[in-house]
Amino acid sequence: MLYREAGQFKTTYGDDQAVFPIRQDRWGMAIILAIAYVALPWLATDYFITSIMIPFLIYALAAIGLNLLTGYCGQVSLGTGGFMAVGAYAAYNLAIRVPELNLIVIFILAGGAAAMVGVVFGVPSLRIKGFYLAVATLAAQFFLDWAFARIKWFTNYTPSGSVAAPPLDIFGFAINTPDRRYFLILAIVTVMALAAKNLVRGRVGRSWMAIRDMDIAAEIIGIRPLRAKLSAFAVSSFFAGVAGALWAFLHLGAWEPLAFDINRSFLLLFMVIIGGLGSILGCFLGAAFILMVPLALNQIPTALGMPLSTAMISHLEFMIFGAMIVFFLIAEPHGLARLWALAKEKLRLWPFPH
Amino acid sequence: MRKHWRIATLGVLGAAAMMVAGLGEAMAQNEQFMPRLTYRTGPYAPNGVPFANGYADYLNLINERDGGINGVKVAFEECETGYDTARGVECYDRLKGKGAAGAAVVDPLSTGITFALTEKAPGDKIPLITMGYGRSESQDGSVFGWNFPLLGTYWAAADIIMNYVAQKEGGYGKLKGKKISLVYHDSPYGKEPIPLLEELAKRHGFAFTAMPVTHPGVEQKATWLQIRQNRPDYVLLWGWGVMNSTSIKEAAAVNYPRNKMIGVWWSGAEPDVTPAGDGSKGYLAANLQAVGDQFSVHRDIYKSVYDKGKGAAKKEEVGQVLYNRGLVNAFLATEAIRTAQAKFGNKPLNGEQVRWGIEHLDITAARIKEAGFEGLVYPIKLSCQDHMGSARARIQQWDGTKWSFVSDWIEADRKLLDPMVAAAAKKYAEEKKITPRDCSKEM
Amino acid sequence: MTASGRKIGGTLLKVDNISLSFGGVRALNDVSFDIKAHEIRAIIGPNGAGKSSMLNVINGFYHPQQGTITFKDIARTDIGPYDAASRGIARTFQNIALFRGMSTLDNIMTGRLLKMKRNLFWQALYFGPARREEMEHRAVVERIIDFLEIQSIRKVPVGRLPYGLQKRVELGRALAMEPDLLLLDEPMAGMNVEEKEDMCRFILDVNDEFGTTIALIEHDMGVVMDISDRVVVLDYGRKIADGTPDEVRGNQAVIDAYLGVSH
Amino acid sequence: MGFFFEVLFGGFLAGVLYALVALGFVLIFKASGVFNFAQGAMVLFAALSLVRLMEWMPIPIAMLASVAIMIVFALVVERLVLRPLVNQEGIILFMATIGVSYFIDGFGQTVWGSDVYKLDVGLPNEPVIILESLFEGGILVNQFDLVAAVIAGLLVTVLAIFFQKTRIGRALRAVADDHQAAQSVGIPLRDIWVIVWSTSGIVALVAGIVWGSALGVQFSISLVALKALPVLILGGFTSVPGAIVGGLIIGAGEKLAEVYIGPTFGGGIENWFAYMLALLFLLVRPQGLFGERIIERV
Repeated sequence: MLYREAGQFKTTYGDDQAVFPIRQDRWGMAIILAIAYVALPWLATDYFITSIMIPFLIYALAAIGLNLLTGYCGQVSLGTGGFMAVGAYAAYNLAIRVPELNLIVIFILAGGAAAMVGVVFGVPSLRIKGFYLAVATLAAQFFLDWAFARIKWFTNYTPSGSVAAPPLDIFGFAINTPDRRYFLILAIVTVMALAAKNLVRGRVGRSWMAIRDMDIAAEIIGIRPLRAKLSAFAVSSFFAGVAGALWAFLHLGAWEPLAFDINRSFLLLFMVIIGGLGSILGCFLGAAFILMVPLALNQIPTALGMPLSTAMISHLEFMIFGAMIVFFLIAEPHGLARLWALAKEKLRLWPFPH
Repeated sequence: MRKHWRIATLGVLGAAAMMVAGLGEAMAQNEQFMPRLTYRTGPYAPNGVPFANGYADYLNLINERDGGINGVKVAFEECETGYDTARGVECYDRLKGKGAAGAAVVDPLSTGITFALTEKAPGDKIPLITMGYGRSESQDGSVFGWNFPLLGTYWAAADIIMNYVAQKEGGYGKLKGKKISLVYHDSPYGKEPIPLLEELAKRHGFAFTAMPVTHPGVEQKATWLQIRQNRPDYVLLWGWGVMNSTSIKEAAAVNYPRNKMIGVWWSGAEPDVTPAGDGSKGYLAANLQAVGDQFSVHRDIYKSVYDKGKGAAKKEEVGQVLYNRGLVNAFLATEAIRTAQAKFGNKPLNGEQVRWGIEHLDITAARIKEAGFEGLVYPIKLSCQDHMGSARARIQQWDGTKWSFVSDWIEADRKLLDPMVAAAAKKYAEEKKITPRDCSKEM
Repeated sequence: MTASGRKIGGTLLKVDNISLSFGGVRALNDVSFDIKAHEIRAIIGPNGAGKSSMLNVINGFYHPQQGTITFKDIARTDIGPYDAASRGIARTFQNIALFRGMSTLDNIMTGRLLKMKRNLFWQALYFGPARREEMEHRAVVERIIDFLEIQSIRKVPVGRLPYGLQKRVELGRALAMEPDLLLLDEPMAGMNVEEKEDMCRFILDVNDEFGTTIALIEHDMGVVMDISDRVVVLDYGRKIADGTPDEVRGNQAVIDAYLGVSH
Repeated sequence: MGFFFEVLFGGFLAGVLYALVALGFVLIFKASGVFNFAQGAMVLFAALSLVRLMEWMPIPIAMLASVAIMIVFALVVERLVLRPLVNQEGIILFMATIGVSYFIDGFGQTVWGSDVYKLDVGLPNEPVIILESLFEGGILVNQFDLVAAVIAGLLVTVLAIFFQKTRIGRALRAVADDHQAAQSVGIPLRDIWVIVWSTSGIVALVAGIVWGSALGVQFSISLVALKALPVLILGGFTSVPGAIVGGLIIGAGEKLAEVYIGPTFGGGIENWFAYMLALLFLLVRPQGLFGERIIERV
């Protein structure tokens, strides 16, 4: 009964184009933000913040990047991990070579570097499509893996090739506790998720979706495929790059190219498929799902008094991921986000189903 | 129909999420907790499994035979990392706060995870024991206050192996003009020995080439063709997991003499040599401890653990190289806790107290004998400055069925290592803006 | 029915000696005709006559081996679909080419993309100029939605719409481009009588109210003869007749072509 | 000079192994338009089944049992994955096979275990020196690689005969050309899918035997799928000879690059070199060496 749009009239097109046109959704979002910004840092344990919330937010950000490319523009990429690595190493080099730079500027420039690399590897998308392109993005993944392992300049000639983030601060405010790292990430993710939402509901987003749905027709109504696809690669890689920089600086602290290997790329693709292709909300749901499965497998059987062996857990994890991918592709290609929308629709009508 | 199970799916997902969020852990209050970061799956599982089993069996032995460390039972929980850094970090964060006093000590068995945890451990005050691996410069306890590369770093390993090569050739003077190649796993782990080998090459005038092998290491044809062409006098192998057995097979395929191949102590276990069959005959590798189940600690394990059906491994795997390394690792960790208990009392200790224990660890030959490890390990003594302790290994050779030692204990040259360690540690301290501890002022 | 206040103007588009072949197959053979401003021009012919190929040449999707297209007094031989669109040519497709994953509103909004100028950065902010721009174009699109009487399906993904409505949305998308020349490829194919009448009305209204020049391919002879000003007839890639509906109706070559008399 | 040929031969022989995996991809793609990412996982699954069954039964029976397992696998995939996704876009099916790949990686290791298993079906493994008269020192080749090449050759011949001479084979080719034409041959589409998936399951088993004998049967062999992808791009997704020739080119190309160019860049380039080679090729000739040209229509 509480979830109704009756009595809410939109008087301008602006209201109608809003991110959350229904008042209850706006309230819901406000509550979620309040929990994220106030309740969690106040109530949650450090473990919850560092091991669940931080990776969740960063994964969600990277998944948004991939979703812009795959879900909105229809270009499948298996190279997201590589673009994250570009962001991470760009941030590292900026931070140690230009120490006076502000951390936020570093993150933005790191995203920019990833965007440029993304555009370079996006060029083949003009000639090739579908899984041909997916294979081409694998080339990016392998090449970038190799470059960061082999080109010593990128790692500042560290003998082991593993690099560590320098001490971080913003305007003299040290980012050294889980809560502070969490706030920084949360703020960045909030802003960027909103930016992504803005992009997809505007001109750029429509041109991406037009390319995805029918590239020939898109060209005939005046969309340049070149510009649309490359802008999708650029924006997507920018998101991935920032996510990579956050992952390296604020989550891992020290890393090597293996931290951004092909498994990361696959995991992100899974998040997007399970969460929902072409949905920003879905990226968050998908990231939460992928992160939760291993934790649930670890803890639920133990809580029920029948602990599983570690090997069994990780095999089960593979099986569940695989099965869920197939399941969602068959039953609900729009993923968890669509399930959520359906649930809301039900709620809107409840208790009068007709 | 379709809609119904959609709703059902949502319900199940929601319930699962709530369970994960709402689970508290019940843990007895008087137990010492040890997180166990293991990998029993993925490309490195064949090596991760025996190590994890050895570790688990020793902790079970302590509980079953002695009722714990001085009566404090050891509780441990395994967390699967799959050799993945992010997973390892999650495991660490999940387990570090468990138990009555938090995690006593963490042993990631992965160089990548070690690098990541090196950044986190000082904040959490949890010591990292990286026995025979980890960052080479972390031997310097004044900068790396929480890292303990016990028994030897990769620099020590490289020095020990080159020492053996020099012995065989008749002294370091004979190395001039020789060709030494390093076939390494293309990761921080494999790259670690390179600076030291380059330094040695400069000093002794041998030609050194480093040849990377991409993770996971099943593609080595080109590498070994180059070796066949260049004919180096010795090939050092710094592999892990499937890379090791592949290297030995490829060496056999290009007819490179196996007895000129020397693996680091992570490249000399049974899963590395058995897949190549007869091709492995003559292969050499360093080893930090001894092989076999003939030691008295094994008898105790059979009696107190396996006969009660609590063994982690298959019986025939007890005594294998990596199993024994797991044992030794667990032994050193529990001895450190024992040492710390002498100061802080027989109760669950926190990481900071255990660190004190590690830094004051002094395992004498007598203690080794008493614990049933005689002949298995070399005595070790640590300090605030020296986080490695002894750095000794023996070279072993595979004869097709078993390992046997072909050298006595070889000690790494600390006069060579220590200045390099100090320089690298200083660079790290500057980059991370760390003020080194003054060890002369600490007890 | 064509009698209204509009004035047929000068030549808007001229097709000169166009020949197009795929591999060895000739799709168009030396075809020439013109389209005058504000008129409704029909292209008819039996199956495989080259009608769709002709439209594809006009809007730059196919590149003819020979001949020129003169549009708004600028001659060109080889342009891409993007250029055609940006110079004012819009079209619909025989097999509907809507963006199936998007709503009616978004589909029609894509027709405005060429006229929207704000860059990525402003759009990410969705503030100030970008927001104003979006609102302006939304207003235009809403007028088209009202005009086509599809208000109720504004937010429905087009994949879920019935065929007739999809055709209407596609017309809406083309109209949103405010084209000078609108190419319609069988706008009434597969429709029932009522839907056809609606579509005829929309085409005539578009032509009447906005003065848009229309070139259409249609199989229903009744419709063609009713609404078009002039008709060009193709058969086997050649032009066989050109003139007012009445002239064409009486042309022997056309009758033969439709009856299948061999040449 | 002798060394050059040695590297070249080594590359060709490695390429043969890639081709074996690529062949499985091509079979499925040709007949069902599905880009089966799970081919690598199938190689692992087949090899694991065989090696564990060999502990219980003689080799020939274990092989038959493994073939049976792969056929059951094909039936299950057809029923649970392909049938519900019929008429979906290729890219959706591609992503679904990534799911299948993860599933059977986990399933296989749950059922069969995740250790390294030594697979010994009696393939020889002695290096031999050939052409000593031509080059100084001769050329070193491995008997094992030669046997692998012979097996691959035999497999290709058998498949070619199967495609050309049998009724089912002709039907499969018909499906590849035109789904409706295939209906008229009188074989239901579903059966054809089961047949191609079974066939490529058997190809996976052969690849698994060869790779497993070389590397030991363990998780890493599922990663060979990644080596086969550039081969496919180069050879074209629909061409059996393309898979073979592509495999040879990629194998030889990456080994030569690693040996002759690699040291300049610090080595380890073969992993991405194959992809870059394929990618450059793709930009010039998007349909691959032997693939059919794709014409787009409105």
